[in-house]
Amino acid sequence: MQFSALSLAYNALTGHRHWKPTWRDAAPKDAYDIVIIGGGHGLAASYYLAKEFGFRNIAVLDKGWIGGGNIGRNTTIVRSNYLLPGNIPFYELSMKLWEKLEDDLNYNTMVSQRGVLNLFHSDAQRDAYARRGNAMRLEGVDAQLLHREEVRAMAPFLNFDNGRFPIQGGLLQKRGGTVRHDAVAWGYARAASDLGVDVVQNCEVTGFRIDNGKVEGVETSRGFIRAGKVAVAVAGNSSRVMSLAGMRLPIETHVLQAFVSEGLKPAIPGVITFGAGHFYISQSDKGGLVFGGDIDGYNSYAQRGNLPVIEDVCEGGMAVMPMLGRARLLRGWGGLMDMSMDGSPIIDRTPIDGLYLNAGWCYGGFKATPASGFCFAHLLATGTPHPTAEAYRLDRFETGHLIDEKGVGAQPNLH
Amino acid sequence: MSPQPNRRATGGLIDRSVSLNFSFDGKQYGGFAGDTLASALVANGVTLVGRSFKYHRPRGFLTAGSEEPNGLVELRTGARREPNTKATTVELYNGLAAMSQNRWPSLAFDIQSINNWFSPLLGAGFYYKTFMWPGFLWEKLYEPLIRRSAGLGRLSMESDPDSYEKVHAFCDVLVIGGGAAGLMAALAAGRSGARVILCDEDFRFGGRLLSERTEIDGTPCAEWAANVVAELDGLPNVTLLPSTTVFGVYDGGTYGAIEKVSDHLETPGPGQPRQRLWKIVAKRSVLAAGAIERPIVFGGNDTPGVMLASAVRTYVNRYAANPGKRAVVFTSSDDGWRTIADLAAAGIEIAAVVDPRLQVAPSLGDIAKRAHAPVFLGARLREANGGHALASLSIIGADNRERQVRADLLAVANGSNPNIGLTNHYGHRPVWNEEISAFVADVLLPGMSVAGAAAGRFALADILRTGADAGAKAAEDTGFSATMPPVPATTADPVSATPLWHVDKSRGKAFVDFQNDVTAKDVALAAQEGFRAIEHLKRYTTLGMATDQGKTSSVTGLAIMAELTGRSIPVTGVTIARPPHVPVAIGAFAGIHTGPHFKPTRLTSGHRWAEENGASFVEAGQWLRPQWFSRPGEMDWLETVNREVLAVRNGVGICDVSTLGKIDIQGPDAGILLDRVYINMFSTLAVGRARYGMMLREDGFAMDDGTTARFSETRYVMSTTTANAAKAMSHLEFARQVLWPELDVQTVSITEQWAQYAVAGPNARKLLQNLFGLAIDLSPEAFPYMGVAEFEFGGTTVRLFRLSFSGELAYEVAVPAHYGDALIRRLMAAGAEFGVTPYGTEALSVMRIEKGHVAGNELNGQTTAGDLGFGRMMSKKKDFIGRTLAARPGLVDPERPVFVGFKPVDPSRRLRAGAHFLGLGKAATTANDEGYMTSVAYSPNLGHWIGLGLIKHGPERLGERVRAYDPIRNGDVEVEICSPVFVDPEGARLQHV
Amino acid sequence: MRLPCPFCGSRDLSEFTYLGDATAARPDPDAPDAASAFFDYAYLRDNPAGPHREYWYHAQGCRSWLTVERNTRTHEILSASLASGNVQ
Amino acid sequence: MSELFAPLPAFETAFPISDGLTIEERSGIGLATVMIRKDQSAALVKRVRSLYGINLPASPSRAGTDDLAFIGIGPGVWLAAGSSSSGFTSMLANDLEGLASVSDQSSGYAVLRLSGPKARTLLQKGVPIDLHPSVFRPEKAAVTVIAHIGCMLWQTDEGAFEVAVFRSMAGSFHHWLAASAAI
Ligand SMILES: Cc1cc2nc3c(=O)[nH]c(=O)nc-3n(C[C@H](O)[C@H](O)[C@H](O)COP(=O)(O)OP(=O)(O)OC[C@H]3O[C@@H](n4cnc5c(N)ncnc54)[C@H](O)[C@@H]3O)c2cc1C
Ligand SMILES: NC(=O)c1ccc[n+]([C@@H]2O[C@H](COP(=O)([O-])OP(=O)(O)OC[C@H]3O[C@@H](n4cnc5c(N)ncnc54)[C@H](O)[C@@H]3O)[C@@H](O)[C@H]2O)c1
Ligand SMILES: Cc1cc2nc3c(=O)[nH]c(=O)nc-3n(C[C@H](O)[C@H](O)[C@H](O)COP(=O)(O)O)c2cc1C
Ligand SMILES: [Zn+2]
Repeated sequence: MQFSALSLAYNALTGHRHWKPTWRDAAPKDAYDIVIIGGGHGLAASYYLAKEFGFRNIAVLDKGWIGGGNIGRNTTIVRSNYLLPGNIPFYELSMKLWEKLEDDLNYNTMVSQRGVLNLFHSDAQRDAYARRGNAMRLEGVDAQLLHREEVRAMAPFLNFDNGRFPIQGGLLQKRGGTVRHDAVAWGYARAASDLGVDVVQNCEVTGFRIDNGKVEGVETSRGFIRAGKVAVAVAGNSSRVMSLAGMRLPIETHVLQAFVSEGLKPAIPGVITFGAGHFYISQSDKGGLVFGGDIDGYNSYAQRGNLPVIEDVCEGGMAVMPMLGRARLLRGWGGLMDMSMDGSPIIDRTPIDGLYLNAGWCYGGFKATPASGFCFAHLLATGTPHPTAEAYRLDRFETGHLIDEKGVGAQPNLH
Repeated sequence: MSPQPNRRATGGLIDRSVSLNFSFDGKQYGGFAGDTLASALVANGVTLVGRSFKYHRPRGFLTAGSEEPNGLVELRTGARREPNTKATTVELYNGLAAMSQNRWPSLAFDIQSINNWFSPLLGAGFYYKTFMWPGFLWEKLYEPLIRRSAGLGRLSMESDPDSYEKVHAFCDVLVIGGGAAGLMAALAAGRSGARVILCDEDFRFGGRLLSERTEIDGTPCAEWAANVVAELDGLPNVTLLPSTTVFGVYDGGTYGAIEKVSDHLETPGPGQPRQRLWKIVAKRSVLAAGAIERPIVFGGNDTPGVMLASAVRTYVNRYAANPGKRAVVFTSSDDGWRTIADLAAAGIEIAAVVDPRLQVAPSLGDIAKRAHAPVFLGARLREANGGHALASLSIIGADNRERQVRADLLAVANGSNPNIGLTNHYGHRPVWNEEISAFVADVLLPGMSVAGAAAGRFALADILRTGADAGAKAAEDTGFSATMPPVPATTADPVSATPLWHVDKSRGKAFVDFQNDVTAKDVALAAQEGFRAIEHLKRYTTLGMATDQGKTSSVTGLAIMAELTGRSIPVTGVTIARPPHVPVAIGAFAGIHTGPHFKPTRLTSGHRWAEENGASFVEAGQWLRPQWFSRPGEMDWLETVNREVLAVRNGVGICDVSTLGKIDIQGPDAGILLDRVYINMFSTLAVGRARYGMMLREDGFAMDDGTTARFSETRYVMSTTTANAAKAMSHLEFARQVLWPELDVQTVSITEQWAQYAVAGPNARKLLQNLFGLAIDLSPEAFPYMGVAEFEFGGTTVRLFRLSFSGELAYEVAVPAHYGDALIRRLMAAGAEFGVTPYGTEALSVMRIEKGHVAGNELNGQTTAGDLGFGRMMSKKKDFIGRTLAARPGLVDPERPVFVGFKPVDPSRRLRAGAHFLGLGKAATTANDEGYMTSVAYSPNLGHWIGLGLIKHGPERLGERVRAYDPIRNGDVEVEICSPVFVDPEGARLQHV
Repeated sequence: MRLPCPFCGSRDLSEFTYLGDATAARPDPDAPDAASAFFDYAYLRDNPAGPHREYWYHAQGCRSWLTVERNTRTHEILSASLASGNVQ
Repeated sequence: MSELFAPLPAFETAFPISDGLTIEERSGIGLATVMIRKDQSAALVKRVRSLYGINLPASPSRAGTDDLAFIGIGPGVWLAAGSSSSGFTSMLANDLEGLASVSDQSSGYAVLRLSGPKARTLLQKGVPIDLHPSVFRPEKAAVTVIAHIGCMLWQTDEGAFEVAVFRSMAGSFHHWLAASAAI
């Protein structure tokens, strides 16, 4: 059923009897043209494969329930304020896809372009942001460098006068903002399912059948599934899943925590990041302050966080927003993230014929969901990388064509 | 002050001799010491206390504890306003001011309760289905509307005026919860001599014992509890922490707890924090956090006056506050029947006892008989009526007949959920226990045991015994010999329960999650739309996501989902509880690390002198460094900096460089270690000389640079950049301890030991000569460029380096930091005759840019030695960290931007770092991007701006013009590529005699 | 989390910094396959779900680099020793 | 000696005063890091014992007196502390020549002595290690962190603690002390 105010009203009047399951809870078939592992970016990829490239015989397998991975546990920030040429066009493609996603999916994913503001505190930081802002402009992306008083006008509650690292200004991307995380998963699942994609939950991939260097299908907790091509998009578990195919990846798995406060009346405009501490924040439509900081810093598959990072994040919060003191932290959680060795993702084929990889999203892959899905679909369908995702090669570590936005090198916990 | 109409004259654990005044929504009331805000409101007959999140329904208290979903207030005023505070957890104090929230214009008349009428439109997930058209209206109209009506209380938006403290504690046994089980556990462990910490979130220990009228060992249970607490208080090895909630279990037996230190005061006392965050490391813990009673879902079950039976008993027994005059008890558990006697004893009339079970223990029937309460077995409530206050209830009897009963209070009991959220904190989910129809902990966390109601034990004797057992066991596990305290005698009350989750013939809205307005219908809609996985149910309906985290709703919601989908409860599963167990103020997690104390501040020993001399300071990592020294009459910083630069170039200046990292490297293999961490050779460096070096990361990119001096065969002193001092230190330690442990070399940071000043300018030598006299020969022959020396002077050791960042004749003088202040004063005195000028980091930077030296802006982790012009410095004779990977094609690509200088074609134009380079006439696109400006400065020597930057084929393009593209500051400038050395390219000034 | 430093004893996580995989040794720079060996060493780290050998630095303590065996699923510490191999 | 150069104390502000707690700066003392040379462990232990009569501790603890003490701060690393900074490091360097590398740190740290019955309670608030008398006994030492400030601490005799923090952080450490001293 098409979603609209009208259909909502109609259903309200008819006791909501007519709503259908949002997506078919499919059981796996014996064989597919393409099997995608991972119900995050994988859902988006399946949707674009079906919609843009006409594939129908596709399945998305997830070991759990749809949206249980990082797509359903991130801090919902979308932006394309990147620095390096390998990244900007890709994230900008994603922004453009976000901007029309609701129409596209007929699902309100609450794309909210209320701005992303990165504060700076020193001349060197200002210049680094200028370098970034100019790089964005070169790519046609909106970017503004605000001075202190312009920042104050946007966010008068910031600690301008009594801080350890005084606020000098900020880099603003007005088109940045937030998107309702769960709705993205559900919206893609619904749209893909409507196009015939099998969305298979509770189906864990436990192995690959590889014959003569070519992938034949996947072993799963629900039996073997034959596949023409297998596409892996299992953030956080990439190393484990690819090790089933005998591959080692330039990736470590780390936990990133996020936090939400109790519901509050509107307090924070858009997204604000504190450049001299580890803190960023936005406010959800429901009123919760959604905030976070750095990753916990060591390899972990525990999907939960540790206390020092909570303290660190809250110290950062109080340093810039001292009015947060009496707001209460309601819940914290963690997600397993694929931290790659240069902080940038991988969308590429692998040395194994028919096996494709989408990984290494670090803490920034939610905003990439549409473009990642789109470019992955392009690669799967055409065999060639989409032009905006060309830099995301698996062999770049060996050749030295790194995309290291932060310049910290092969040290994943610092990206 | 009005009397407290619902307060009984006697009984309860309140102190009637201490009257307290408080206000709610501006109206004044009275209460007593020992009250909570909730109990005082109940005593004053206030039943309407809040509005729900979505439909703005009128709400009263459901509970008397931290699981409260309804009774949220904005506590205090002004900057101390604290939204969403559960009135049930606030210890009453004199002068307390609270306001209801999420309503407008008033609590009684709330315009947005109109949402209630639109509720068919506002069911679960409604927003996903609409507001999509037209697109632009989302940010402009729909979203702001949603945002404004969502949210609960308001932040003050002012800085929190109170302070918070963070402390550490260690113990053998941490007991979480001081009810019957926890007290026994603490007693057992405490008597054994183990170090015990007992926390309870209540300001009074005793748990349910404070709210029940049972006897233990022949004394009223509250008195028994007080006696135990008194004994514990007397044990030196036991620490009692009331008003302290354990909120999280972290790895390694670390527990987070939050203590309300002065929340019971109008404002904290002097020097007192508002709250204290405890980080407790415990070898063992006993979770004795009790159980939380469950509501029953039926029509209008959110009407003010509908309360959990245990909460009714708490108000009646503990606070002598009657929440109503005529009550109905709706219970599916034996425990609920206890309420009858308590109500009767408090003089509350009992209109009906409704139990869906067809049969109950005869002893329960006796209770009802004694209280003259009509009993309806096999019956249920279909609807509660009354709007702002409960007026009547309709009962469907076993005979299916519907009756109306008048009542202003409903006590609901539906069995209890063990309070085991903390056992989930490592990610384990609890398991369903059919016998008690509740989830209990499955996998226990390392070191943790569970006792009492938290362990699913609901009979008091079991609770006391499991508590004592757990305490004794914990003490034994930590090496103490414990004797179980005798388990005191109690009466055996029946404790069976057969939960009734949802009255299916309910009329009106039947709430599952009270705060988030999730109804039974929403659960059904979720099921219909495929959101059947328990985590989907939660996210689609927001069930369990409110400030109470589903403590009274999650299990009920999943039970309804189980019914709807024909699955069992264990198959349906349960959502996971995550820390914090109760919401914790963000300020408490930050402690003292706020405002200027966010991070420690490092000050050099010359800081005071710099302050006295008008320095403006700038952050350099954690350090504060003088940025410049303004003089009266100077218009702006540029004028000041120009003066400082010219003073150095024409005379002599002094700059504090103490913050640069200094590492003492000693041992026979010191030179070998340096050879392996630097790209160039150091083992061949002569004693008494220094050399510039660059280090790479193992991935081949540049990491840090600096000069390293050799003081003896076995001693080098390395200097690093201020920013990378710690990184370089751990890098060296890694090289020494992990890569090459066979080397005989020792390293230690001596950054703090030495105060160091750069003395630069044509008069530098004269100045130093003035100061040191005969202590050292500074003639160019005896002390050439890159010479170093250590000598005794004025009672201390002085280190002297002839280094130059500015390109002038320059030295760095170091003395132990105790003497730093004296040194700068002496240097200034010695230079007075030359007009010596102190200069800051800004002038330092101008001069290094004039000389084309790289610094942090160039060493940004993305550049190689080759990019920065040090390609040829990379030794081919030896291995060093980063050598192999620096040879990768991507790192030696001739298309990589390379380091050069830039000057504006029109000398009046300003340059800015961060501009990108584009070929003249080329379109502004990424494809045409050739590099970027890394550093700029106004050169007072040249009279125009100069810049350093990275551009493709830079050194081959000297003289070519390009565009420095800076749209973000409207600063496009045409620039000429030039040598990065702007001043004195021959280096003659260095050798000034 | 608390790590048992062989020198200092049980210490809070906040005193340490992390480097990661401790299974690979720095390759021989003169070997013919040095380029690919170094690529492996620097980029292809072990990332198991379960016991993991890793380097930690006791930065706010005794400044020792430690080799720690830790379960990445449970965060349980299985062993810790000085990376230098020194036994005090 | 110091007619040219006058040393300054690290702390510029008075210490919080409360009953049961005395805080004072130990200024003018000598401090040095002593790091063992490769394979010289036994020889160093012997030399220190024969020259100073001190058993070099192999664990985080302090051996010696206020006049001269060795505090174990790492594997094969000690902080030597003496009553006067004058000539302190060079004496050690000469005495231990060939057996240890010695670096002067007399100015590198600000050292406080906290005594009185509340000293332990105050410090326990800040340190993430167990200071209970049964665990942190007299002469125990530790390198740890208080309020993000690295520190070394040791107990001299029952109840008195000495804490060394980087000199540059004395002001920030003082802020923690003042905020925490209300016990
Ligand atoms: C706390 C937090 C905050 C974040 N904040 C932001 C943010 O603000 N902005 C932003 O852009 N990014 C953010 N991110 C990052 C972002 O969420 C991720 O990068 C992104 O969602 C990754 O997408 P994915 O599809 O690759 O992974 P996921 O959404 O995790 O999908 C992978 C799926 O693979 C499944 N899977 C794994 N193994 C198997 C198997 N063997 N068989 C079958 N299925 C399997 C998993 O169950 C999972 O559902 C954040 C992440 C976290 C944890
Ligand atoms: N018969 C029944 O069905 C039934 C059911 C539940 C409870 N009870 C009665 O309840 C009592 C149970 O005893 P108990 O000791 O197990 O529980 P309790 O409820 O008496 O005590 C638990 C205590 O833990 C505290 N607490 C909870 N979470 C905490 C946390 N995270 N940090 C700090 N403190 C926390 C609470 O404030 C409370 O004081 C008995 O008196 C029993 O008769 C009976
Ligand atoms: C943007 C965002 C907002 C959230 N808001 C809430 C909230 O208001 N209340 C709540 O209980 N949890 C909230 N959560 C957290 C979820 O309950 C949950 O913890 C998170 O999605 C991770 O799942 P898990 O805890 O089940 O592992 C939010 C999560 C996200 C990503
Ligand atoms: Zn250590």
